[in-house]
Amino acid sequence: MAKVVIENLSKYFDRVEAVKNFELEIDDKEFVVLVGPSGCGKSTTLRCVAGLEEMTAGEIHIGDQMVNDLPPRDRNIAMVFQDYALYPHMSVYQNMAFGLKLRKYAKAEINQRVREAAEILGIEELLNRKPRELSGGQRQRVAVGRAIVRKPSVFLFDEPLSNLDAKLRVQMRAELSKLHQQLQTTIIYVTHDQVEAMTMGTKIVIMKDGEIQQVGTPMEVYEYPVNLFVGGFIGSPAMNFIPAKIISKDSELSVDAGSFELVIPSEKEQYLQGKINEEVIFGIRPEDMQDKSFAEKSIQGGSIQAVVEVVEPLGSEVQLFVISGEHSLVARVDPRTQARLSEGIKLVLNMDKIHIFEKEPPHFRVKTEERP
Amino acid sequence: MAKVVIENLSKYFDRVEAVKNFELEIDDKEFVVLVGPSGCGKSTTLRCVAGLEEMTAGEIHIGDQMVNDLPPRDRNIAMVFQDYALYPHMSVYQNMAFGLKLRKYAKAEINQRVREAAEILGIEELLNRKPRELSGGQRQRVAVGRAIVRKPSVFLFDEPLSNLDAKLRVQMRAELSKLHQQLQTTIIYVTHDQVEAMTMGTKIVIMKDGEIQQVGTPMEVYEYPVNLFVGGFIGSPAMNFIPAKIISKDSELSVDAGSFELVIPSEKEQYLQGKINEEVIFGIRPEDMQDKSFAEKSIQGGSIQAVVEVVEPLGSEVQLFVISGEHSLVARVDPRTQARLSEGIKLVLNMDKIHIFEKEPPHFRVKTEERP
Amino acid sequence: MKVRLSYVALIPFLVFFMFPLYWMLITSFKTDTEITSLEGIPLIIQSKPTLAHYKKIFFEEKLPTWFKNSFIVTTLVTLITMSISISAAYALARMRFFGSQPLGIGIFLTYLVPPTLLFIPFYKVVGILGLLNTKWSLLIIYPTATVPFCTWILIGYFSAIPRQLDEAAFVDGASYFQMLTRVFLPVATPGLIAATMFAFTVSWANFLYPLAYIYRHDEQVLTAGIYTSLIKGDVYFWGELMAAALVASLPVVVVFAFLMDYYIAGLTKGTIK
Amino acid sequence: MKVRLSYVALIPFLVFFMFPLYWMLITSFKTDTEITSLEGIPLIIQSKPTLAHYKKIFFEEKLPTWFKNSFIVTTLVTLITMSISISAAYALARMRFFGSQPLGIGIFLTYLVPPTLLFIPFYKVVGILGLLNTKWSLLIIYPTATVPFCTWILIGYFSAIPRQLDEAAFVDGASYFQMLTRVFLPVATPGLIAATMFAFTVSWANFLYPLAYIYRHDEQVLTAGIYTSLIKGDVYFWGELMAAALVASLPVVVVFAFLMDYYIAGLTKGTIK
Repeated sequence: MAKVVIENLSKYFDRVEAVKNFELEIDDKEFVVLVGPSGCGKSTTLRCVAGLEEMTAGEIHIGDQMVNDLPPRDRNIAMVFQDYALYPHMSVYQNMAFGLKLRKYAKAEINQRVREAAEILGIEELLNRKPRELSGGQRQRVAVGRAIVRKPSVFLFDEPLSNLDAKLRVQMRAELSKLHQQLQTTIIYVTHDQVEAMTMGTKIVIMKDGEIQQVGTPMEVYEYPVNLFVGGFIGSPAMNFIPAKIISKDSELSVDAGSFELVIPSEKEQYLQGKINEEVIFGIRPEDMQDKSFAEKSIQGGSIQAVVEVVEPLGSEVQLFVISGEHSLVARVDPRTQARLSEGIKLVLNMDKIHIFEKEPPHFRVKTEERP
Repeated sequence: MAKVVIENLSKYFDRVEAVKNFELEIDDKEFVVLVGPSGCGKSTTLRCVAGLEEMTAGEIHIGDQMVNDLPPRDRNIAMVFQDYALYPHMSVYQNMAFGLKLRKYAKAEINQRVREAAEILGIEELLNRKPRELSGGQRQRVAVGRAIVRKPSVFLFDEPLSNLDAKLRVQMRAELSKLHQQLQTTIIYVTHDQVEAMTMGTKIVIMKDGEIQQVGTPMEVYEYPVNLFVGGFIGSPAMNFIPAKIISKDSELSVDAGSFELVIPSEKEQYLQGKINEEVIFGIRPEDMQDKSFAEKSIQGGSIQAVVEVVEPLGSEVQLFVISGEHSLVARVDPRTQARLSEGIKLVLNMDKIHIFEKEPPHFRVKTEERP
Repeated sequence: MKVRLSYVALIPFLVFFMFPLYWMLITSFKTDTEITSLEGIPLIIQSKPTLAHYKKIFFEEKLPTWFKNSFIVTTLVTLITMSISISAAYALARMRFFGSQPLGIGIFLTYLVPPTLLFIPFYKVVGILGLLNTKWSLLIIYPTATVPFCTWILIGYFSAIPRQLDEAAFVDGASYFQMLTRVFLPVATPGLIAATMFAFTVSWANFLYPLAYIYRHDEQVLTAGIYTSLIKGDVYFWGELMAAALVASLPVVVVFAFLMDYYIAGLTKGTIK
Repeated sequence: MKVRLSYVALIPFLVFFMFPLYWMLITSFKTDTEITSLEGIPLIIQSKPTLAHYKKIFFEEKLPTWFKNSFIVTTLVTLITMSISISAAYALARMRFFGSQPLGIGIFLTYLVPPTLLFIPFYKVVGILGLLNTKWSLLIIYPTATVPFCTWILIGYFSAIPRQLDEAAFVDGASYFQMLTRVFLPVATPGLIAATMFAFTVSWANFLYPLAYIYRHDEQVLTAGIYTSLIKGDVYFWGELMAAALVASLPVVVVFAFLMDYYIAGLTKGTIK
């Protein structure tokens, strides 16, 4: 129920700059995910918004208010912590009611709100339990419940799913998405897990070393990463990167990766004229490398010969770790593949989906298409 | 370099039966993965093989030897622990040399073996470091190195990747697979993560409540789970389960799930004649439910109408959480899908890939095909 | 069920704890004749039990005064100790200031400084303050032993409480004071109880300082009082000694009996999980 | 760098620790005239320093004998304590037998039993064993105080060592003894050092028991010897007292100086990470 604007936020710990000139506008009802490897400053940014950390420079606005000098309790936010931080000496009911009690709500009002939240989260039967009697998933729900009873204008989540096992995480991810639609509030969510970012965020902010790398929707950052870091960070298994050279041959442009050459689709040629004979980094996602025998016929691509090093069947697909010349590559192929260890395989690369990055840091992506 | 035979292994803790009549033959050079939810007895089984836990009943043979009464040091095994269990007061070199020193190997031999192992694992430069100076992935490698220098006949791994982050886990998985091919030894590997089991095992043993549920290759257990538990445990997101009834209509068999009816392919009819008018549980994997607009034309399937609840874009695909009548379902569809929140969508179910489970526990799978 | 069984394993310690109590109890009811008799059996009363020793210590000796003195001193010392220790431990466990960790270690090391070393300087300090020969001297001296150890115990408990708990309280709308009184300290209860028990026991049972610093009978506390009045050279008034020691240990037994439950619960369950 | 800075924060404790030492040092070199003079300034020597007090305690008093006695008693008590504590703590931390946890708590509670309560029964026990008036009586008595606390410290350290470390050693081919000596105990070193320091300090500095149980000068230990021979009623031989106390505290200072590094390293770095 509120817009959040972060202007030029910087935060030093001693002499280390944890967050550098962070600029972000978060619209009302958006689900923004800050994502990045550990130490990238995402949690620090969130804690600055919460008021748990003092900023070195910058301004934070929540709704119409500049909150720089407000303590956490006056910012109208609620936060869900990584370890849930439930009060161990209070029952689930008391945990959820605590914030309302401190704000001197009437007993009946508190009771109604707690029961309402408990119903939304399906924890009505746990209200009299102590946190230590709950499972991980239940604690997670109580922590969310404690946040929603207060009906704050912004929810802050700090890696809330990182202590859950894989199955439960998939389930809670969907539940949090549903909750967001139901409550229609602004959410700022921090995680190191790109899957969580992709699946839950309406807007993703990718950070590294305290700096924002890219802001966009999940599909934008996946299809058009601004640089090598974002390309490698988003997506699992990670994008394949191959040092290569753009060459012009027989009036066509090609990628020359030493052990193989691949023809670049003619639509992309116009963007790459300036790069001819330059060294670049050629990127291709594992799912854009298909087993030739099962590849869709429509794919416009070049094929390469490789030797299979590891076969990882996943049921609905097979991941192949292959070697082609001097390059180690990963491909996600059809489960019917006949690939066998140490044997050769022909892979088709979908050349419409290639990425070209500059050789020099910060390895910007070269534009090779008009975006829709 | 050795076969392992486990006969009728049982293990009680006080009165709780942790492992029940465990029977398994592991061939030489096999990579066997014991997988199951926590508390299923998989670790206990491994610890019995290691000799760290006494068995209540049963026999364990390693190679030609019955090892029931041998202490761990005489079993010719090596083990990698979940928390690595590196000796904190010793350098990496000393950690790796410890087992050889205790066995009174010559200094030169020890030195050679440690360097060899360090080279295989790419940790030559860490040999003089202490464990606390290493990153998680490096510790992991040292723990593996400590195991391989001894050249044991069987390697035991107890959830060795569970403390690593997602990216590193993918990488170490492939590395362990390669190591297995390189060393050509028998490996018994315990994990709760079905992805690790699928991708690394040459044989998977799925356990629950101390009992073996199914033994098979990754694709066998994925395509033909023996019961509902295995069907739901293997694969992510989990298989959809829908209470339904087999009905006979217009000389065809159908699955009646209340809000929708789906015709069963004629090849499967012969197997289901005995189930007509019986209640069953109908199972279908998320990837076998496709967005109609992008489904392969070759799919022989029925379509259903559903409302989208959550859209999770993953880049290479999109997970849809939908509601169809009284059923909540998950589908993995093409990333080009036009599915929007709260809107309707037509999904095609690949009826060749359906699973029918009995309604009564233990919910055995009903045979519906000849296996290749 | 599990808690019940725990108590069973405490039996050897109860025996160790109760045996002297029982011996003292028995001896305190024996007549002097029986105590000194060579045919006497230590753990059984053979002739008629007597209350003579109790009468003597309560009416002829200064025992009620000493008891009162001990009570005042112990209560005040415990209060002083806990106020200082809680503040110090909170500061050291929570606030990341320069050198807070070695400071914590230093505090613990202070506890290990042998009293012998401090005995003589303290004597001078107490003398300068004009507190020599009064029970108030003990209010200065005892905390030098109790504060470091209690602080050290509390640092351990406090650091185990995740900082996120404080932060959750702040975000929930708590002021600093509310966070402390409604979240932090309640969660630290087992640690507070353990520290209180320690402070209480040490100040109740200390022997050395009152013996050395206090000569006036009126100002004496229980432990030293018993020793000085009932042992003359190498003559031991066994009956009175036993009766007095028994009375002296009552409060400690009572404290343990009441708080043991919390103490064990705190140590076994752990509050943070 | 970081370790260096840690030491800076220890300064207040060094002051607290060194101040009495300095005072004692200064006083021990003053002449009796200056000590008793009203114009004397406590922390400065104004007239000529003298070695008279040292001469007196070393040649006229029994100080060398007491020092030897203290040394023998302390060494033996430390050895006895550590052997018992290591075994007990290992059993309690590692072996899951019925009631091992409350047993551990019981051991700690025993440490809290006030010495007053045990004082009189111990006197009888020591008498029965014929050890009254000998330094050997202390070998029986001191461990009742040191063993419970050291065991408790060690249980804490031992339980923090992951069981997988023992198991890794077994799988690597270690026998039980090799596992203990080459993996378990080396990893527990900081705990062992802390416990040893505690046992040493307590048995060196204890005051109460030798004072009460030992009358023969030849058998006396340092602490009580100084007190009984240099304080007659309320006459204090300040110069000799200070000189003697200084000599008495030397071993403790030496032990701390040598082991502090290990101790701090153990507490700050943590061995298991």
